[in-house]
Amino acid sequence: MIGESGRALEGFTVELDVYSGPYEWLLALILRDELEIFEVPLRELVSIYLDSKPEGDLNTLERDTDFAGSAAALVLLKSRTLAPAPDEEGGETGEEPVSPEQLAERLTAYLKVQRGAEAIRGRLEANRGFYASAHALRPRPGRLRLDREKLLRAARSTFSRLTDPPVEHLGPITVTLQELAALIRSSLARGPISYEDLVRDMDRLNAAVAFAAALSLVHEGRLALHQPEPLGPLTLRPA
Amino acid sequence: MTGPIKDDAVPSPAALLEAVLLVSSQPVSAAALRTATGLDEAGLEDGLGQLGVKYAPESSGVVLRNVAGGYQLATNPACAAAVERFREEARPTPLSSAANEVLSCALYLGPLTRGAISAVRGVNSDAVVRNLLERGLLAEVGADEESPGSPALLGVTEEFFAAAGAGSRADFPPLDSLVGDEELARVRERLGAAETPATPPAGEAEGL
Amino acid sequence: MTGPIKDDAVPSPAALLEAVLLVSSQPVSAAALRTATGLDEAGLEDGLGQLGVKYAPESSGVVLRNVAGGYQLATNPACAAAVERFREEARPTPLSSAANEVLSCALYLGPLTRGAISAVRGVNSDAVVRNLLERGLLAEVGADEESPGSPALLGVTEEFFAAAGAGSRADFPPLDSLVGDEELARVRERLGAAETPATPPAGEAEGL
Repeated sequence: MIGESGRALEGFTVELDVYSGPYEWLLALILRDELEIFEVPLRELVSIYLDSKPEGDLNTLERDTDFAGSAAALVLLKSRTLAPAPDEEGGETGEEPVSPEQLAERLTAYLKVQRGAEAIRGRLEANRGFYASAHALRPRPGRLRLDREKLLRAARSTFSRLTDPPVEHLGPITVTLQELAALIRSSLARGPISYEDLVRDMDRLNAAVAFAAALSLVHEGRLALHQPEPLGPLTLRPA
Repeated sequence: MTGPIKDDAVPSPAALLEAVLLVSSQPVSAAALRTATGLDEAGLEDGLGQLGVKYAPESSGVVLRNVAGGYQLATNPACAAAVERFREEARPTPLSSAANEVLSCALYLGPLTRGAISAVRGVNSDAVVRNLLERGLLAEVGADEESPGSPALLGVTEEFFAAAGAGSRADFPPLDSLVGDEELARVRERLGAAETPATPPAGEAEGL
Repeated sequence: MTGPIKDDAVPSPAALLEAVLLVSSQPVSAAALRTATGLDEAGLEDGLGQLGVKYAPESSGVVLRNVAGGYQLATNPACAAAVERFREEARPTPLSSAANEVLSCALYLGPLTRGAISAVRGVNSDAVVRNLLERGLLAEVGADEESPGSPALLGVTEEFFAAAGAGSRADFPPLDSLVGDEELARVRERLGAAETPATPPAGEAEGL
């Protein structure tokens, strides 16, 4: 349900140990550093949201999407705060609270850098496909100087480098909650379907989003979930 | 095709220039071209003008580029598929948005340290920096002596300008032109920087 | 000079051929030219004929040669003086940290294949290897007959030792004085994995 203001989450209020009131205010307080992100239990927030959904409300997808977006942003914020980026001096980080002015300045600077990145991307894209001449002359024997110190430093860093963890499975989310909800609806038109079948060809992220979409449809009363035993097979049925 | 070359014939300015350009994989500055060929200013301009016609992108598989403060012969992107088949190499994958952001930091705010880049972006950028060093698009151009441990200062390279088909920094839009005043005002408003403590900023969720 | 290139324009046979010839320092056989460009016999002859005119020794600083069973672009000997001066003046570009890393792999773990170098470093190193081969610091010293396709084994050259002011391998500190046992074991593990053809060189995208 979307309020007159056009903000889908307008009516959503939360009750936490550290805060009680409108969810939007909570976000504002966190952003303005008036509430410590560490103190906000994100899991609890998600449960409150799911419990708050009005029974039989048919139009919650937009609200769900907004909530998922802001919750993801909170997770990101929290993880960034947990692993703070070193500041310019390389010294202590974020001791004093950041004023809205400072935050605005930082965001502005970042926004500009991001736009700059777009300009760079465009130029690099337009200039791919130029290959240089392979007829470059070899430097005269003896002209080339190799810095042995640099070589040994390179050896040390190469041989002691930790292997990066594999990240191939973290593909980008390529479908939206809405698209998956539509997919679930059309699959259900042919009768019950197991969750495993539904997500068989999806990567883990998409499978997770599909589950969120299914939960959303349950709340809308469009489908029922059937799971006879804990952790057992899960079947989606038209409601 | 490999007929006798008359040794007494003096090569034209264009011929001298293209011979030098063929044996360089990097762009060659006008000064270096003049030193090598012995041409004067007028001869250089004349020769480059002729090469511009001979290596025009409309008709030639090899084109003359003016990039990174110099001149370079390179393959025409229209022929890239044949080149890649010949080399049995895939076209280099485009850079991620993270990589473009790091380059943007170095181009517009640099030279700067890894730490400064991470601070601007709000995330640790070391892995991305390493990859860009690897690709030769970033280089360590000095050290920040003021900071403990004198961390390396990173800047974009000539190779970056060549890859972007740019002559210099001046070919990129100025940073301040990239974000409009209206947009900046909206950012400030959303963050409550304009001091409106009683009302929560509108559309906060979307702004996250 | 670097104006927009029309993507829909199909390059002429001559354009395709000269692009391929620009990126090969070695003569390219007619068969290889046809494979890369997709031209038929008639197209190849037509294109080479046109290039013979464009790169005629009477007028051009770059000439088309038909040598060693293949075709090659080369500088016109009439321009040799300019090319020599350029070579004298041009200072060799210093090696990148990536190049130093590849050389240290070849020095301490070599001879080894491109794939093994990429596996040890965690990034695809083909471009860096090509550059080092061109500079004469690396050379193909054999082939790994055990692996499918018998990939070339790469080792450092005499030129490398000369450039480093070293007489031989013995002039470099032993590997175990540079890194600990545990780290060495990990390197060996990565090397071992590289020899199993099922494992592609890890981390092409590396952080990007």
